[in-house]
Amino acid sequence: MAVGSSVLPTPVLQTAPPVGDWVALAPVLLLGLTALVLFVIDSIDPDDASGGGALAGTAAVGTLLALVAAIALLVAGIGQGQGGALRLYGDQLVVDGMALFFTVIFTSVATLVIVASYDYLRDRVYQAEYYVLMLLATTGMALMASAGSLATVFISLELASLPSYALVAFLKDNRGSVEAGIKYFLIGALSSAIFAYGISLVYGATGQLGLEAIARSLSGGTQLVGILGVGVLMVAGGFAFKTASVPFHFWAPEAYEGAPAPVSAFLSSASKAAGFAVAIRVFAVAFSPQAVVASVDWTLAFWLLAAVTMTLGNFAAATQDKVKRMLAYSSVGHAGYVLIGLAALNSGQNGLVLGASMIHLLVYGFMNTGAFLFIALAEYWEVGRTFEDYNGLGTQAPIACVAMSVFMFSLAGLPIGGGFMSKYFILVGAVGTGHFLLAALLLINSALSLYYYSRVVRSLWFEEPADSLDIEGYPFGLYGAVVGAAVVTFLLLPGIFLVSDAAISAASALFV
Amino acid sequence: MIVELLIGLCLLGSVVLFVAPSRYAGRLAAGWSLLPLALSLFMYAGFSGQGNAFLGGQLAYETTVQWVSLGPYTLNWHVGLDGISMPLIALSTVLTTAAILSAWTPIEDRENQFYGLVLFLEASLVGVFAALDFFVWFVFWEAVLVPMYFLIAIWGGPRRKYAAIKFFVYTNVASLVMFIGFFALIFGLGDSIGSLDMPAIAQALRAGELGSLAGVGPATLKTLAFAAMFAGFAVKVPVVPVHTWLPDAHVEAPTPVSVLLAGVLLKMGTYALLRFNFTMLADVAQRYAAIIALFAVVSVIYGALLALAQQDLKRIVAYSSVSSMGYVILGLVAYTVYGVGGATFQMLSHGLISGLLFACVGVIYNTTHTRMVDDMSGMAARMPVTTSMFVAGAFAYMGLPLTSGFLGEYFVFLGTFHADFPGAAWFTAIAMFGIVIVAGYLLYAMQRTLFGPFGVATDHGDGGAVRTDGGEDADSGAEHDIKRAAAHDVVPLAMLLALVIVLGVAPEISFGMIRDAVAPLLTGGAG
Amino acid sequence: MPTRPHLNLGSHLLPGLVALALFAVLAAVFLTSSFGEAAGFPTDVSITANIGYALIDLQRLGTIPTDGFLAALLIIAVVLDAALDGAVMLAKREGDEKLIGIESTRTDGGRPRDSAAGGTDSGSVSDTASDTRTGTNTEEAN
Amino acid sequence: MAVAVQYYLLLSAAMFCIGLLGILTRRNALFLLMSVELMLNAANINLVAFSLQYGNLTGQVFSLFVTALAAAEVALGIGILLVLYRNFGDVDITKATTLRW
Amino acid sequence: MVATITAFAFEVAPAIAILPLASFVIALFAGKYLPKRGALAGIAATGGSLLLSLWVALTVAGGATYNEEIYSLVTTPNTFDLHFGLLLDPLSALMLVIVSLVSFLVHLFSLGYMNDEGEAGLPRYYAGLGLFSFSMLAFVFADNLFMSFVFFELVGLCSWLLIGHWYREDAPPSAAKKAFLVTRFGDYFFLVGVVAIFATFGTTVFAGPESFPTLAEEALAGSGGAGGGAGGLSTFGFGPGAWFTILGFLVLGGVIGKSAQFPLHTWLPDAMEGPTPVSALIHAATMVAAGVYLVARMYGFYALSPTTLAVIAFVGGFTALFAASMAVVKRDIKQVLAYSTISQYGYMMLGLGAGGYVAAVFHLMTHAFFKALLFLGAGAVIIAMHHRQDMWEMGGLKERLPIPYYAFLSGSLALAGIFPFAGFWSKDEILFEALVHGIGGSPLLLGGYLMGLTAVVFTGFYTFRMVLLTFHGEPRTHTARNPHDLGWSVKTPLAVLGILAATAGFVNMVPVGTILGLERIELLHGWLDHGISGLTVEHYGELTHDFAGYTTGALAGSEVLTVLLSAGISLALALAGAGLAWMLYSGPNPEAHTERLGDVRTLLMNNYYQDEYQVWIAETFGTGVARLSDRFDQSIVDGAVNGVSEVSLLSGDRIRRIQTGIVSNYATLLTLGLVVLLLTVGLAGGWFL
Repeated sequence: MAVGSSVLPTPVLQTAPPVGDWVALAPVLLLGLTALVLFVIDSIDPDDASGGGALAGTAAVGTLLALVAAIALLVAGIGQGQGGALRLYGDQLVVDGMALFFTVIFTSVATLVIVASYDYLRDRVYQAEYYVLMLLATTGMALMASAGSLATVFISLELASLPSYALVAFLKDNRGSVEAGIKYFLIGALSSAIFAYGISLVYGATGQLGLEAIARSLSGGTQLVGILGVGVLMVAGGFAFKTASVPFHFWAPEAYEGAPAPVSAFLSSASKAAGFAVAIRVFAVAFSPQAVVASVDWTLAFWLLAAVTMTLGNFAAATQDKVKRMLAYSSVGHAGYVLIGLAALNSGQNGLVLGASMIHLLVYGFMNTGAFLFIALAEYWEVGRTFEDYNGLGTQAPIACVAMSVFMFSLAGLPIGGGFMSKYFILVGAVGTGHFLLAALLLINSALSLYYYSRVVRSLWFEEPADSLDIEGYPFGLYGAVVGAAVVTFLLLPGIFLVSDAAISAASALFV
Repeated sequence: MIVELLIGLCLLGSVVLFVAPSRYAGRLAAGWSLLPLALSLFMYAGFSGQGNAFLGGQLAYETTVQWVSLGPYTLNWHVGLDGISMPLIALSTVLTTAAILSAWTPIEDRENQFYGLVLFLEASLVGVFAALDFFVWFVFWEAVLVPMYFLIAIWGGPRRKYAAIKFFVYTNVASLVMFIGFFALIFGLGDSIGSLDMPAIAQALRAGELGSLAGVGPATLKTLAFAAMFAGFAVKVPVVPVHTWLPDAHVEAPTPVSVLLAGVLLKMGTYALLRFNFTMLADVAQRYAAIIALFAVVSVIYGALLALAQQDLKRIVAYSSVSSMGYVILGLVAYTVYGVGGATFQMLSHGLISGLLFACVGVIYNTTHTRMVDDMSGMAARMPVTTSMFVAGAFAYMGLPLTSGFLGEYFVFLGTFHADFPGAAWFTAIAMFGIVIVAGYLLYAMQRTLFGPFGVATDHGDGGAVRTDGGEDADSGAEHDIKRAAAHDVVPLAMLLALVIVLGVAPEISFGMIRDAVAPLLTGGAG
Repeated sequence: MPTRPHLNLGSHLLPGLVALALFAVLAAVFLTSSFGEAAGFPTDVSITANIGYALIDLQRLGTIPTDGFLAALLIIAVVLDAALDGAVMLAKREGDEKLIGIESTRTDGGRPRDSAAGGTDSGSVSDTASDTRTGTNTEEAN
Repeated sequence: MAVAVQYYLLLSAAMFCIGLLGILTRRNALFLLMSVELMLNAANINLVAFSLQYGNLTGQVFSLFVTALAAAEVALGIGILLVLYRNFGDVDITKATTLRW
Repeated sequence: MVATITAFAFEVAPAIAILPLASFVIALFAGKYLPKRGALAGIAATGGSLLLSLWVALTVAGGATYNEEIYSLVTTPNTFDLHFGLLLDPLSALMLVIVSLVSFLVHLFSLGYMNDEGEAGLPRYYAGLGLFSFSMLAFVFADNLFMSFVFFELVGLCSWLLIGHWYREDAPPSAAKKAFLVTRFGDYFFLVGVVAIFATFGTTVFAGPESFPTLAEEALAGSGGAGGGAGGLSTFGFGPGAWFTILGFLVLGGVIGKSAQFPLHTWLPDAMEGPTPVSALIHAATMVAAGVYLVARMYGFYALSPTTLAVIAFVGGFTALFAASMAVVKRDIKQVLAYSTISQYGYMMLGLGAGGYVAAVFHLMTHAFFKALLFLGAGAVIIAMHHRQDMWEMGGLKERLPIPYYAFLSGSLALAGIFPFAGFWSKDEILFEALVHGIGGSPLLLGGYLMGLTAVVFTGFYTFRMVLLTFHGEPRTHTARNPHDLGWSVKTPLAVLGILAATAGFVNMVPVGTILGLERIELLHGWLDHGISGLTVEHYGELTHDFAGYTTGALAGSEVLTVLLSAGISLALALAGAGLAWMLYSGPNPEAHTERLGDVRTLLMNNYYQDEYQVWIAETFGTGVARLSDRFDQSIVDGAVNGVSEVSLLSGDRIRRIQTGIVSNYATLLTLGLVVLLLTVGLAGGWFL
């Protein structure tokens, strides 16, 4: 930042990031800059419905570059290791392994979604706005992952949320899309109010907003357990909204169903991951001191959230008629699985349980995005949205259907994709920390999920196609994104070691 | 690297078949399946393992490569064979070839996918028997479900979707229960192990290094983990009362799939029981031996009684599998050379025999389009060779001497009768009564279907019985044209029957290595 | 839509009880907590100036302790930008209605439209109609 | 002279809950937007009050950000409201129920 | 080894069984290409077996014996040894000769009965015969109980194959199933017995110092018969005596099944559905004989348990009487023979139970000859009658079929026990043993004796009723007037067996020997008294004396008198029965006198409703319980599974209704959730204090 003026005393310079730290923020900056470039393109040539290629291409290149940057930083070991986190802007931003890991998730999802959107949005207006909003939301997510203070947490969370509201309502003349948008927005606004109030109470209990400062302030215990407790839970509520956890999940089925499918993909994968990223950081860094946990047992809260979330999500998903809504509920269910990581914190296996959650989010980023993008493909083909409408699709579009089957089985936790590994890692974590009840719930829900995921597979492959089933064309972008996601999902089964080490060490590094 | 080569061959074959044209898929698959078959037999012939894989024995064809590190644990790609896994791998490859051949006739739709899935299944099965790292093992263990689900649900009978999903969910729940139980043990072991290497875990557990987990003491933890793992594996075996997926799956599955299901998949359950419950937690198994034996005996008798009440040939064989697998459990719990070794031998034997019987039923079904005992009679007049095979298989199933079926059961009885748990003799004696009931229903079924005046009910065809026949059979409405089975239908039968007899006359071929692998398990106590 | 607010007591107020319950909980917590004496701010310092410093991470120039908010400031600039962009996109009324709506039914799973409506002349009216129909269908289906 | 911080808290709690009450009981989307503003401002009261309590400015500065965000939120909210009105002919949020279960 | 010079006979002894096995394989795979469809191979093989058996017998006669393991199934260093071995001693050598002889003759006869009649499925038939011979021969020379069980079971399979030979009809497959199932039921106990003997003694070999009878004997002798650990043997909580009795009973289960003793005899009459040569084979030398042979084989073990012996004797005596009574009313010639078979094996059991080891083996031998003869004779009649079997459709065949007639008559006289035919000597000896041991201190045996004695009357009656109805009088049907011609292959076996039936009894003329004081005339006794120690008559005598308390009594203190009296009574009774038959049926057109028996006849025709009650039991406790289990399985066990899934889906449907679509409700629930969360965690953390 250009604050290094000669007028200023030297200590100020220390807070300004040196050049190396610029590099650390490269993914975020790349995302933001791409959004700006898109603005420029749009202002040069507005209202161009046919210029989708350039826009989507630019956006995709931007996210891809950000992805590459994040991976490069991860590989280079920037900010990683115990105590190696890079603190920028006076602890307002932190770049460490976890932030980069999650940035990889966001940018991967964004890339896939943008590639798919190229076909989905063909001949539509407001494409530039669409990509800009998506990039800005991605930027917000990346910032969430590296937020170092409740202030940046809150603001970056809003940066991720506000474009999302608009994206959900993107199909302005579609009642479903608009209704989804208003519901998402209202629940979101309520949640952010609760979140803000929670932050104010945490500030009230500690006098600090910086995460590590809060931890320091709390390390000696506090008299204001009640205020802190309410604050912590309200903050948790804010994250629960973002991650679509019960009882802050109500927007999710509607939003995912009503939104354009690529946006659903984006929200259910990346946005959820972002919520978890920030939740993990806040709770692991700020609220972890033993003195807090004794009186404000937020692991109990997450325990309850996890239990209810996965149960409700899976049970509701089991009886859906529409595939997209089923996926929406299943997404709620998966939030419940990941919450186990938070519920099992401070039981002696922090690196393992959090790492497992992070791995699951990464795999989920691919498999769930892929699944929603397959829905996008179906919407593109206009085959209908119920399970029955998908009957026999396997005969018409075998490759996409194989990909979809990979997603479904991987989501269900069968060894056809990385979802198998990550889900069982979570289960390992739950068992290893003695959360047998959660493990049992996970078991029940997993069985149920197998049932409804396999319904999709059954429709695709086992049922006779309706006579009217006829698909037109094989859109390159959508196909590319779906198949790409499937390949990565599959490869993450044997290749899970590529990410598991990074995730677990990043998670371990959060704890001093 | 030879195990990897074996698995790789199967997987490669799977991929090749998926892209192969359907027309040649059957022949290509059969040909390809000979490669793993030959390789596994080569491995069998050159087998050099000593002792039990889990108890520090010398392994054959072992590989270890680090794969994933999961928090405190390292997951390795660790495979290797001992005298228990080697025969089971051979069984898998043999039955796969047999199943592929027996699929030529009934599978007329999407053949390439069918055979591709079968080869994928084979790869998973080999993996299950070869893996020595828990997670690797678990990947294969669960991977088996996927091709099986498709195989039942696409090529199955009228209620195939119900059966497939039931199989799918039921066994998956079981896996999860088992998984939780196993990891409770792992974490109970604490820092004493750094990887999920099953032999290391087994030895640590046997050395009594188990600590407590989440406030649960070692003894209780062990018992609970044992119960969870037993429950999990019991579904796969299956043990009464968690057996009900099996008849549905068998009845709906196309015959070649039934061959594999009964022949190999059920063995996964008992194999796992042997490896986990009865090797790692031998003390618990011995403490609760009587209860486990009770489950086994109930399975034997109850399964046989259920088979007695059935009208559908496949259901009969399916329930009798429940009964036969009960013997395996009974043998395992005995902790004698003949008990555990016999149980393993019975796995092989039952695999071959039930595969043979299912294949026979399939051949009959191919021409009659019914499996109902009441719907046909006197098939022997039209299908003499198939009938002979059926008869031979049925008698082997009944435990006729000089077939492997006799020895499998006999070893088990011999090993269990004087086993060290209370009431062993009584349990054995009651279980033996299964041989009478099994004779009852198989003889009844054969008498009704194979013998007597010839006749087939023609009004039974419901069009949807087999997806692939879809009513295009021109003369299905008229008198059934019951022909002799084609050579390629009979070859797998003959192959399996030959093995059944060879193993029945010269059990040492496999019992030798089995005994060698089982012996270290039996601490103290002569045979 | 009511043109002016009027008091309407009815069952729809019932959910309000939940808000009251929350208030009860909050009050119970707040009133039982005890704070020390407020530290307060020095009276001779310009708080506004300090806030200004804090906003651009120059709090060392000020005297009242505070976190730096430069990062937040930059981010919120982007947030406002995004909100504006989104709001404008949504609020804008299309002059040319032709291009929208071609895929308007896609999130309904792309229910088959009238073949005549495809491509060129699907006006907003027919789209709304088709959406309405879709909506009701959904309700019926459920 | 200084008011005890509990009373600020009580005030903010009251404001928060009044806003919440509005959200729970009103059907007009505009009222909902206002109610959300009210709740955010309840947070601001807390922030400012605690800022004074602890003698650091963090809370005060942050309250500015909250206000800014409230504005952004309303802007977007109004946008969505507009399209809601265009599609449903009403801003009654209970009317939009095509997506459920 | 006793004599290395003679060892060569023993070296090739396995071939006695292997040859028929080879013929089985040849007939099975190449039968349809061979001139006589495998018959020649079978004849050659069994002929070879016969020669080898004779050689072995001669070698054994020379004093040599053989008891060696030849093939080990599994190598088991520290535990039970499962192997096949050869035990060639006088008993098995004798039995080998009998079995191979009968088998050879049956093969020969089949040429006439099957080939000449143009039957289908001949390769299968000869394969079955070959396998049958193989199994039985191997069973005979088995050196351990495990091997016995193996071939015992195979014998069962063969009976199934051959009884069900005409599978295109309804009855034969059903009969085959019944035969296998009923014997399987018995074999179940046998199986338990074998396993239990393994578990108890660690071995199942018959002979030698480490054999289980020897070990049992030592255990009983060592422990003095009173409880406790029996010389390191595990007796499963019982006293050794009681446990050995249980073991004996368990093995006896198999014997009762295979030898068709009451109550498991019901399969045997049905088994007449098989081709008649097969009936001859089954009844005379193979399957049915196997049971009795088994008891004889391990007699050293049974002799230790008085209870078992008594039960054997009693069951035997009862079966003898019971079956004989049913034979009285049958119309079908083969049925009469079937019941007579049951009855005769009852005698053998009586003999074994009564301590008459030699007598029983003697009867086993003579019966093999005369029953094979009778069946083959009946077969000849059936050929002649164009496969009609009802005796009331026959009559007057004497003139038209002279050779079968005289052979049949010879067999009948032997069966009825008329002096001096073979049956007289052997049956008389059994009754004599029962009598003397009965009066010598085991009065229970007298019950068996009396039943056996009563059965003699019936035997005489039904035998001659059969002979008279079949061969005497006027032909009652057209077929009987014009019988089918018979070939040499039919007549030769009849002639051979006719001679044997008449003369085989001379090998052990106990009454003559006793009266004349010529011990050496009891050739069979002497034959069975040498060989491997522990398997000799003398040893068995000691055992029954020491452990079962069998002592020889005598009427009026005179052994000679007793012998004479016993022989006299049984002969008189046999003659009485025969005479009655002569009185009733000797005319040219005999009446159906049994009709006059009324209800009794109905009862006898229905075999005392034995089948009915067994079927009832099987249906109630088999099928009935199976049906119940099935219903239970479908409704409760599987119902629970499906119930879980239904409840899940139903609750899923309820849960999703929470999502009402109205956003206000969402907000309410959200707030509610928050409040609940606050309260829960708050109460847990104690914030409100």
